[in-house]
Amino acid sequence: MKKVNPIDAKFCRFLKAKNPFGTLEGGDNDWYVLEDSNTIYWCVKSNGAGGPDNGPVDPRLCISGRRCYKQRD
Amino acid sequence: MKIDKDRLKSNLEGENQPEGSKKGISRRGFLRGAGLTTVGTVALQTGVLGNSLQEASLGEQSLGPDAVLIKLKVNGRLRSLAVEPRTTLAAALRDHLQLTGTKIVCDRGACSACTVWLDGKPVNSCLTLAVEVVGQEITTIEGIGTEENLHPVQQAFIDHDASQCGFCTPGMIMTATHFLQNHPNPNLDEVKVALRGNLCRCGTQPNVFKATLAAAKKM
Amino acid sequence: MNKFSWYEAKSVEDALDKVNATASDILGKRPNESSVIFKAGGIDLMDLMKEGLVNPGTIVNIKKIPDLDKIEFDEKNGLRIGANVNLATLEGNSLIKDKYLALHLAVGHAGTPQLRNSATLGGNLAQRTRCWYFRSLEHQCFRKGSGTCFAQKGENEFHAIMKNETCASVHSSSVSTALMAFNASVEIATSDGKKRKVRMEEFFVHPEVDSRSENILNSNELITAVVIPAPKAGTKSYYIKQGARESHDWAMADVAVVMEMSGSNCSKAEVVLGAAAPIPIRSKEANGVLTGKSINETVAIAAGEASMKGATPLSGNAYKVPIFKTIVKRAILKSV
Amino acid sequence: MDTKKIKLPYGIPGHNLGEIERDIPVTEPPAWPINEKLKVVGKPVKRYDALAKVTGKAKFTADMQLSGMLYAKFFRSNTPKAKIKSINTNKAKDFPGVYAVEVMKSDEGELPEVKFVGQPLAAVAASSLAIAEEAAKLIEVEYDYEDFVVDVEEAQRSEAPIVHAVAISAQTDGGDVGVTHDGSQTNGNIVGPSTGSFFGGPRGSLDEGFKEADIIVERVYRTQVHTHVPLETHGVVVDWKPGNMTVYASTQSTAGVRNEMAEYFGISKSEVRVISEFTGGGFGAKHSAGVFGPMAAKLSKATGRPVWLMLDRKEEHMAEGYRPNSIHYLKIGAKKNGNLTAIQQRSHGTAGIALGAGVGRIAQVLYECPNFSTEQYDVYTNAGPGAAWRAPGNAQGAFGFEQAIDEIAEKLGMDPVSYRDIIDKSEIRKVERQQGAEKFGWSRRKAAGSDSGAIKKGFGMAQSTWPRFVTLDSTAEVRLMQGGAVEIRSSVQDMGTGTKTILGQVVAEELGIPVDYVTVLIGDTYFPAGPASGGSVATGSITPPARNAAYKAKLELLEQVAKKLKSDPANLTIEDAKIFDKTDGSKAISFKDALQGMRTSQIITNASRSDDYGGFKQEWGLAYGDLGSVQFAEVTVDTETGFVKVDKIVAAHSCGRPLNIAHVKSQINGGVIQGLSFALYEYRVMDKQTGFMMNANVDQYKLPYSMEIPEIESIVIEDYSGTSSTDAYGIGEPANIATAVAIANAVYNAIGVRIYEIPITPDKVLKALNKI
Repeated sequence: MKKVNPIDAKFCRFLKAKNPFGTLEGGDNDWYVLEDSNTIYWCVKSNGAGGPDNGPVDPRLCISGRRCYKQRD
Repeated sequence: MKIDKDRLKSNLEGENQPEGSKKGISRRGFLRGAGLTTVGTVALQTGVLGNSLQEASLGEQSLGPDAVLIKLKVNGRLRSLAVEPRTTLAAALRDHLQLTGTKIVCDRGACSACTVWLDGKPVNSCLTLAVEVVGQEITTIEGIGTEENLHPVQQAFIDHDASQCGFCTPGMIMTATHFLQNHPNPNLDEVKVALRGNLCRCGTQPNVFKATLAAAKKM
Repeated sequence: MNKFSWYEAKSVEDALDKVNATASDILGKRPNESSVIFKAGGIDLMDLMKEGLVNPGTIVNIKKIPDLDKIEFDEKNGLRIGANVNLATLEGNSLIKDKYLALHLAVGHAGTPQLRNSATLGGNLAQRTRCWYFRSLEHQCFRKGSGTCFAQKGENEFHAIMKNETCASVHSSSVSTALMAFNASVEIATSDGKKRKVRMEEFFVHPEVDSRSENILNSNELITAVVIPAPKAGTKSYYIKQGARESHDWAMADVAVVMEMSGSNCSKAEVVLGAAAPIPIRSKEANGVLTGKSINETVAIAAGEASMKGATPLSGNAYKVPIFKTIVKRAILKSV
Repeated sequence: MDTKKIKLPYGIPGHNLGEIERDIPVTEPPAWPINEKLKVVGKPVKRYDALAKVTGKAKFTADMQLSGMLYAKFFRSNTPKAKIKSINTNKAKDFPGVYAVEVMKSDEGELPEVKFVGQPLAAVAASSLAIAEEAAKLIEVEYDYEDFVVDVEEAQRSEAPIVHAVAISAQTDGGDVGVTHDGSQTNGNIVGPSTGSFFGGPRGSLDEGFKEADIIVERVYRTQVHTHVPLETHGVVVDWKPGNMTVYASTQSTAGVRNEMAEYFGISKSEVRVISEFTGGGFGAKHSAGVFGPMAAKLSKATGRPVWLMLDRKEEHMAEGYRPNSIHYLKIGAKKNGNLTAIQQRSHGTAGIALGAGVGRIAQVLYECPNFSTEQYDVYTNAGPGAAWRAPGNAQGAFGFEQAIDEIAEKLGMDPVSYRDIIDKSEIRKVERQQGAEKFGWSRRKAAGSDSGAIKKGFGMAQSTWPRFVTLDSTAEVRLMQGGAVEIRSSVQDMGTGTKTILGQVVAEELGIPVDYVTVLIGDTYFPAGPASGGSVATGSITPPARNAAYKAKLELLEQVAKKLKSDPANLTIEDAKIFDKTDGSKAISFKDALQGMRTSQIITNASRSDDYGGFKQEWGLAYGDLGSVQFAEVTVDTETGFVKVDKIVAAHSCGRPLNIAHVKSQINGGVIQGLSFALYEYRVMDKQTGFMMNANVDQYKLPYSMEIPEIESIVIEDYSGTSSTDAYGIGEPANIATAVAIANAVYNAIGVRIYEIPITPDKVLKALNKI
């Protein structure tokens, strides 16, 4: 488990996650992902596990350059 | 899975089979509304379709399919409401009479969350139509006891922490209360048999059993 | 549910005059204003309608028809149970408990206490299978009159292990398992004002005979009663239902055993299996093992074995075979 | 921040209770003694909302009825994989009683690709639910059908249809689908491996570990897809007035839903208010705004009316989450003295179109082992997305791991309890084993399969751990008002856990007043943001701020009272709703009178969760220490029919300082019963031919009812760690981890054959006994 700086990871602003320990990541909160395979991810925009571009919602893929990517403020 | 797209399509979309494949179907023309005696058709506007309402009186033979006015005796009070024949008792209680203590969980008679009493007997209000219970006594969780004057079963549920999320609680109480009225001094096994149709997902049943056994002593 | 009209039938004749279809006739069809069907307790019908499988134009309520809710018994004619008698009433009837224990037990294990207050005996017999493919609007299966049986190659753990070549559904009425063991007949009113009486095995229809209907009822017919012969002296019976749960559940396997005994000797046996085939079936093999024998554990085990002769389990339900063998054995031993 | 030193209770009463000195923030109150010495906290105070629940007056989201409200219904896919050629909503729009129809589309207008049966594609808002349902059926879709896969093993084959087949183009790192930004490659539907868990990655050397081992157990364990089935389905009622969207939500996280709705629509959080007074169960699945949240909001905006959008049972089953399944390979080595030398773990599981199927943690942390490695793979299938389910990954992981440990014990000729005494370093579990074994009557246990006759008894046990998680993003406000009202406010919600009541207890204890003086206002984002109810974080996160805010309010009040009584505020105390001077008992005033005499009509204070006492920083929500549990199971196995019945469970648990013993025990009952059901009854039936869930109801999806409920005895052990002003933690997930495997171990003890897959249905038992 490690803390990931969302700016470095360039996660899409609409990527959200719920960790096993109950906290929601993305939006208000920092990211603590990548080495935890119990985390459920979803896209706020498509409200599901498929992105608006129909690709998978995955922190490894929901990054800068993807068609539906939106930068965080 | 490799799919046979044509088969899938026909499985999923094809729906009508040849008519009259069965023997002996009586094709006597059925006149809609035949025998209908429109006693006091009232021109009430509903929020639904704005149709005029047919008022159902006892002994009325034909109703609907549009909304009709019926009177239901709920918790000792006669209530007037406009329902379609397809309106379930659960929907009538919840949506029309704002008696939302009756819960809908499975909507198929398998969880008993919608239990109400019909002439004193527990039934699934989700599988009962409002039009078919005109003239019968309907009792809901709201008619069991009041906040000021709780039924002993309700009090026992509070005392024994017999609800977690609380969504199954009204159905549990309706079932347990009826059971205790007919089995004044039950044992644990009998309580379990009585409650075998009531689903609880929080896993609060052990306390429901305790509460029911405790209430038995106070009824 | 689609919109429908409502008609309160005042008599059997009145009801038969109105109705023009069975639920099976309109199964899977789009809402049709001209279709008229019966409803009694409505437990099964409401389910079918909520799933969108049955969309009638008018429902004829037969529940308030007088005289269909009587239970009568005399030694000559036996037991006559009106079609509108609900299962809770049956369960509470002490005569049935004394003379027809297997029926009492079967009724007591049907549905939930709540459902038994609404469900009628007639409706219980006329209910459709709980096969999950049948109950799914999107699966046009064999029992709906088209396509193939999805259960054959699909998910079939609760399906038939006998007579399952065309359709592997099982009939869901566990009450009928007991009724068949008591050699009950179904009394049916027809539209010409007459009545006909058919034995249970004729009442149920195997999918090979009629893929869409599970019973012989025509659209202009109505069950009015179930008649059971008076039990001969020395008759013993028992019923066991095995569901995935002990709480309310559909039968994974159920069995009713009725034996005429003189002393410890069985002079006549009726072993009926439910949830084994698309319709309840009488096990001639088990009956053969029991008849003329003194009933003990060895004989009971042999009858259990015999009851599964010719079983053709599917990919996911071979486990039902040992369960049937066991509950047949246990029901035999419990009944004596 | 300025700190002060205080002494706090530390350890287990009756075992090793002592004190520990910690630096704590100066603004925080002095330590509470152990529960025995407290008046309200720890006691079985009755649920604040019990009266509303037993009278049917509790208004859940599904019960909301607002003026002019419309009812909405989704139209969902009935095929598991397809592109949508066209979608026609005209007939639905024209249907009498319909007010609006919305189609699921991206901001750019793209239609979604269908990836599972039950995927929402559009929704209808109408004047009644019946009309909305009828109209939704009139929506027509033309699909371009594609091959699909729903089985976790089939999905791993190289020729399997690809679930997420859409190419992700223009990825800056040059990747296409299947290539991740860190360069690792995905293989078809297989994603991973993840080689870490909450506490770091692999350690030591497996080769050396296994070389050292005297015995090795190597097995594959399987767990099923387990749906949540909260009795109240997912859903919302949204009333979107200009500048103000009110969302009534059945949720575990009001603040989370608020944030998502604001983000989705690009509006200020201040414009969104989320209210959840009652939530009819969640169990991990109800954290997000879902598809239904934004959809209901769009329909509300389009019609200018409030919109009710609750799912039905079938939708809930197909689309709103489940515990992913697992195929869990374990190889464990041990020395003759019992010490573990190596643990190798590999798992595959499917959360459908989503991620999150790992099971690694329990094997990694429960016992010390110098050599460990894990590979956890997610497998995409054409099924709805999984969701967190009470101890995500842990219940699945424990099912394999604690059976393997039992097997090692047997190979070593040791009793399972005694063996764990050797390998388990946890002090709390040691006490739980002792007390649990005694209460259970563990000494009755005989050799596996030694019961004669067809009906056999069996006894088993298993252990678990859950971290103490908290979230610092937890704030509570306390108000003291003239007239006597005392309020605690937070957005935290109560989905049946008892959060409302424990907040009242904490405030009452701190203020020295009866619990019925305190009004608890929660489940509303107009109040300060509280934590989500998940991960067992709520209690440990929000009760310290509640106490601290009450403490601050008390100090302000006593300051004012001191002037009146001409006392030093430091000498004032409150007991039994009376404020008095400890040095001069004649100087006294009742709490209510004191409130009446306040300078302003109210005192308002708030506090947020601080880092744990002693300088333990909440790096990512992890407090230090763990929550241990030991459960014992007694089963009866009918070897002729294969049916297993659980007769009794003894569950020994810790949750720091228990705040309400009745609620803790209720939650343990819940965790145990859900675990029992996981072990024996429930599983999702997916049809491989058509991709449908065949048992998306509650009669064929086998949930336990009254007859399946065993006798449950719980032992709750106080375990003080001096980490916060309440030192309390949750019990939700800990209660759910060990049950299934304890039952599996008991089944083995009964029949002498191990069963490596749950649910342990009759067919598995009969197969294990070679009867089929």
